[in-house]
Amino acid sequence: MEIKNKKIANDAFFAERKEVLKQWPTGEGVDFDEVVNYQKSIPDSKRFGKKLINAELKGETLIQPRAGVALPKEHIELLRFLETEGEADLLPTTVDAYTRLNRYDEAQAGIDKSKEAGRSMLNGFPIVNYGVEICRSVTSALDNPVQVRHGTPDARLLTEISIAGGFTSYEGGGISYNIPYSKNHSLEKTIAHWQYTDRLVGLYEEAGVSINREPFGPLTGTLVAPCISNSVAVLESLLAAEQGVKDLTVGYGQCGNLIQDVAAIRSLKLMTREYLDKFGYSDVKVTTVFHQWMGGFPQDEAKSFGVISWGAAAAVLGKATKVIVKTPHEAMGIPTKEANAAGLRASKQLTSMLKDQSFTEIPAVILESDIIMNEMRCILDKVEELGKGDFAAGTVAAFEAGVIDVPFAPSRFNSGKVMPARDNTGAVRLLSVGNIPLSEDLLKFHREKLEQRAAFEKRPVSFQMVIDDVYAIGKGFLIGRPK
Amino acid sequence: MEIKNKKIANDAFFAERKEVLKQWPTGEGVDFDEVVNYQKSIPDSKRFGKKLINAELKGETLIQPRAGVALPKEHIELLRFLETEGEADLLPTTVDAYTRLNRYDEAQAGIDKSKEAGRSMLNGFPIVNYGVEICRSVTSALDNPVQVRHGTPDARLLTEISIAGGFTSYEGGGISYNIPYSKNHSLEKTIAHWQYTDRLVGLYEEAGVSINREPFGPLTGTLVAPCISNSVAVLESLLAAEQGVKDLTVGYGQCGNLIQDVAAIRSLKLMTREYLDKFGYSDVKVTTVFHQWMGGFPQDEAKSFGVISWGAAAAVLGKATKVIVKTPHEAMGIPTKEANAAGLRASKQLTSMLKDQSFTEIPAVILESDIIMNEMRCILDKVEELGKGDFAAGTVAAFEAGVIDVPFAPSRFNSGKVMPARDNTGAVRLLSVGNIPLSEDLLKFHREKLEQRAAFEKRPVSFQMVIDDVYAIGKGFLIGRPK
Amino acid sequence: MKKRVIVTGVIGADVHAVGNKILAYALEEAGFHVVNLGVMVSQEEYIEAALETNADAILVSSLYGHGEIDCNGLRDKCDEAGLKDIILLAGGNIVVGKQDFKEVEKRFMDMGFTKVYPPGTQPETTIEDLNLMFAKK
Amino acid sequence: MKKRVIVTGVIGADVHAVGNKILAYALEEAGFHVVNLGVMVSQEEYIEAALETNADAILVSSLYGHGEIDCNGLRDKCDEAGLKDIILLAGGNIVVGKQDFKEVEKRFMDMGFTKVYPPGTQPETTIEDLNLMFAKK
Ligand code: B12
Ligand code: B12
Repeated sequence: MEIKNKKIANDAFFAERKEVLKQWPTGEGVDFDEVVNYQKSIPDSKRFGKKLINAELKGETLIQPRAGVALPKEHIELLRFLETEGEADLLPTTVDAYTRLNRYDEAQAGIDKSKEAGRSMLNGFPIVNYGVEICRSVTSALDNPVQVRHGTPDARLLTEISIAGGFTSYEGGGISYNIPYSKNHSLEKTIAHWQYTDRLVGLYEEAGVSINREPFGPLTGTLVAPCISNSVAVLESLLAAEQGVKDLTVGYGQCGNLIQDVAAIRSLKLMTREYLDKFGYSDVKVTTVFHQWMGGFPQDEAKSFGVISWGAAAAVLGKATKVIVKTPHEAMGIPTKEANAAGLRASKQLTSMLKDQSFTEIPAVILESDIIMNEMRCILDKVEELGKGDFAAGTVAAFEAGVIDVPFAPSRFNSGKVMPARDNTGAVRLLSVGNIPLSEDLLKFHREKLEQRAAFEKRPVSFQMVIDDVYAIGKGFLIGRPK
Repeated sequence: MEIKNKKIANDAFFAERKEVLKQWPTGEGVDFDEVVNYQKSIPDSKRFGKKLINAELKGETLIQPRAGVALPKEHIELLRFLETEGEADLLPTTVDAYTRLNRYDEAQAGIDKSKEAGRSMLNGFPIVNYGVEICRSVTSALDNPVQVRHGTPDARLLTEISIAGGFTSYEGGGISYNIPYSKNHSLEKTIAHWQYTDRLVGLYEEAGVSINREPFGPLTGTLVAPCISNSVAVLESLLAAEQGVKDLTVGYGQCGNLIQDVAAIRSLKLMTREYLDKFGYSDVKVTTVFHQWMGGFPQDEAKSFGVISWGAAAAVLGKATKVIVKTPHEAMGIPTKEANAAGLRASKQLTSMLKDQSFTEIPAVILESDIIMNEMRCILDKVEELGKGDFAAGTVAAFEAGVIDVPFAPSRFNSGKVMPARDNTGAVRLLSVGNIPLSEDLLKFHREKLEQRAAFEKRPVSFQMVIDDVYAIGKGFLIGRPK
Repeated sequence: MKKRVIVTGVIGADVHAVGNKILAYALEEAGFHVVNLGVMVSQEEYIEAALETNADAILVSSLYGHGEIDCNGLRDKCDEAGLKDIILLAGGNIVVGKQDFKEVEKRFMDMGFTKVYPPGTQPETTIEDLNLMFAKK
Repeated sequence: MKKRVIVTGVIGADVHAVGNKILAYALEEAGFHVVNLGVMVSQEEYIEAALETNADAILVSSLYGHGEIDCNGLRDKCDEAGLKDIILLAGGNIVVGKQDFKEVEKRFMDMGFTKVYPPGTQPETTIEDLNLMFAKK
């Protein structure tokens, strides 16, 4: 299959759509024109994109949890709890792992077992199995906008039912919901699937209904250097924009060094804007999302509050439009609603307390952000070159060549040569660059930064640093120093 | 009484000492030479000053709680819990409110009632009533250095028994334990009392036993502009150094704007060093303490974790030598040991996670710190002038004239004309300067900063801002914006 | 209409001055005549001030944890002094530690307080309640 | 001495790859021969690999919460395949949510696992335990 970054033609799209809607009986419940009317009836206060853009204009940072359980009543209760007791500004509906893999039969079994047991036996809300009406009963029961969050390589039917079900924002992308979430899906396939999702959003956009789209920024969540995840975000933005998406939220997962984190959000925003403008998508709105630390958490709840709070602080100081909030149960398992609300309230305290402070224009941040932008240009130029000007073909080729390479990713289409490690201030640098085409200057920069740490720690730069860094936050540190 | 910043002569000191040790029967238990031997037997690992200086050299920030209950056994258990479960680096012994007012009879009644009830009926540990041996049983039962924390205007006997009891650090000062803690004590009196404390520490120092001394930085803990509390810290340092104190930890209570907070610690350290050197005390060691937000806390525990974590973060980024930790019960009442340990662990996560990041030399911090130092010079020059070169007499005159004026202080010797309010980034500025002798430039700076906020909030600069700011953190904000 | 007179202060050996100052200011703004005794106020001082100014209410603050001891007997002393039905309110952090407020309330009501307020009570609440109480009188 | 052979992998539809990679590396460093199947491993794949490599132990990771469902029956399949007494360990976040580990342990021991590990288990613990188990054999 030859993938191209070209808007899907209507004929092809509607032919595919017919098949997609047949994948599970609930697909029948989707009627485009009816959905347009329904979506238009949703008040602005409950539209994701509207709330984001308002926050962006006011320089505020909104908070959003992750949450999803098997049964609609419990799911509504959970989300109500998070907006009342957790003071969440934006709501999620996290989808279960079976739905993510299109195993709707197993999801059905999970629903049935959950009904029997009277409690959730799934790790999320199975949107496809429930279909349009039940989703609408969820989205309409809440005061705040609701987004679908998942991790689904082939999310076409899920997108159809989600938008029809009254969700006004949708997470994911052909790269970001493949490489960290899958072992065997080829990138050609998942990019094509997500072109479908984006085209569908584009069609709604053309019909006057704007759905917010969010590429998944953190990827594997573990020591992903900003240039890697930011490059993926720009690529997914270009792919989405080509299909007609007009409202994008690009994301980044906290690394822990404040200067680098603020610089990452700053460069992410600037570069996404720049590339969208350069390739003719200047009417696309761009907002940002900052994910609180996505790697291994401390076991202890009080320590987790420390990590959560620091994430909220970095998000605000970096002027992210929203922050995705972790919970004090993170290291243990899916949180109770109380733990979830507690993480939210700790975060809310900081997003409101610090909203009038900004670190985006301090010299150290500008310097770091220039470095990230240079790195991104090295990568994105190469992607463009490999794709002969086409960013979809370029992406596939880039992963094949290791030009883009996500640390710790499970996908066999990821080259896996890159090894990140923290420098002496905790910023994430590249210990092995693999085939990421950084300039000589940048390579030297990374090497020097790691040598500084090695000198301080009196040990050579080595893979042991990577190991130590993976454990560090869980053990209470940022940098994994030798004992 | 004419107070002078002159080392107390031995004759006068020992005559006074005789009286002091008679104030309560336990005073008899203090034998200077025996104490010197006892203190010398305390290993370095349990000496407060040693641990501080090591941390300072390594650029690390230590954590310390507040804690004290009525009965020795419970008190030891509490402190053991805080060092094991709370991972405290430094320990406190907070003294009860009766002892602070030298009401030893009432403290005794409190001890008796507590024994009966089997739980603490006092809000601290009554050191004087217990005397030397029981104190030693406390300090020797712990792995970490222990400090006495109180708020006692006349702490002479308390100091005697504390040092004899094996404590290696002692908080307070003639200004900082008067103005925020008392209504009717004159400054002449309390400065004289604290000259006694400092002279005693000086005598131990001369005998080869170094006791760490810590002026109480935060004063009323509520919107105290850095120039005010920093000036008091420098004055108390000069007074202490003159009496022979050689190990000082100067403090500051978090205001909430990161740039200002880091600048406050930076300028506090630089100016204390500068003044000590200038007046001939260059052999005095200086370390710093940062107090997590000392004003009204949110009722909610999760939100309190947010405030606590932000305080820990600011302390580390400002490279304070230690941070005094609040608890998630702060707004409710004296914390359980579990809540206390939780506040410590959240703080520990951040003091260790962020220890390799520093904000002390970023341009915005240097700028703000230069402003604070200029303000301090205006105040300290005037104090010197009023005292005709004597900083003790100058201090008394300065408070009388309102040259030093602590917002919200209960003392009738405080002029109470100064009104602080936050600017548009949350930094604490002066809305009414009262008689604080700031230069024209600085006055203009404060005015402009507040006008910026007024313009943003579309309301005039007014006392309502002060009120709104006092409530703000409790309500989840830093700046008290109009609804 | 004559302004209602309110005596305020922080009882016992308690020096927490911030809430006292803010509360007094808010009450003034709300149209009351406030006689603020500041911090470290004894039971006798409240009563003297209330008698002198013919006060309509006494607002006792206690923050530092010894409130229960400090407030004990105040109603009796008021009665003895002839301040028969004077409105007597307590607020702040009136007990040691985090306790169930229902029980705390009961103990203070038993001591003769008209109404008792939990930590974090906003001036608006206090003002509203006072206006209601005065309306009833 | 011949290196002990250990099969590792993340079971079911679980894609959490980080711990798997790190654990495999640590076991190699500790002197074991590691056959790492990566993520999304089926029960059959573990058994095949163990048979092929004549393995001494199978280390099953599960992070995403469905571990209990995914692990059920593995011991029986091992038995059927002739891996009679093979050491079978489970670790990660093997159940949904924060649960009492004692009970979780019991459920997994009942399923036939040799030993079960709570969240946050360090490689050192795993390595120590494996050495002990091998010493006993
Ligand atoms: C990073 C991460 C992700 C990344 C994973 C990227 C990748 N492909 O690897 C992303 C973001 C993609 C992700 C996705 C999901 N995640 Co996730 N994730 C985490 C997180 C934060 C860290 C995991 C990690 O890397 N830890 C570091 C490594 C070194 O430790 P480890 O994996 O625990 O392994 C060590 C030990 O446990 C032990 N060990 C492991 N296995 C074994 C086996 C044996 C026999 C022994 C002895 C020891 C042992 O040794 C290892 C090395 O030291 C955890 C929470 C946490 N722990 O803080 C959640 C967590 C595991 N994820 C969770 C969930 C629910 C999901 C999702 C289903 C939903 C979602 N949130 O989107 C999807 C899963 C999709 C799928 N099909 O699997 C839950 C699981 C809930 C539960 N069990 O109750 C957790 C606990 C978070 C939470 N509290 O909700 N996740
Ligand atoms: C600032 C502060 C201090 C400052 C006070 C400076 C000063 N002179 O004012 C300093 C640092 C000096 C200090 C000292 C001490 N403090 Co202090 N302090 C606080 C803190 C953080 C904020 C208090 C405050 O200003 N709040 C803001 C104002 C606006 O609110 P407020 O005072 O609560 O008052 C409002 C309402 O409560 C209400 N209200 C008040 N009174 C009344 C009365 C009525 C009738 C009504 C209707 C309403 C009402 O209206 C007010 C205005 O809105 C509180 C904890 C907290 N709340 O977060 C602890 C706290 C009050 N302190 C405490 C303690 C123990 C002490 C010390 C004994 C020991 C110590 N930690 O050093 C000493 C006390 C010495 C003494 N003799 O009094 C404890 C009390 C414990 C308890 N009750 O169980 C607290 C709760 C902290 C804690 N959790 O341990 N403290």
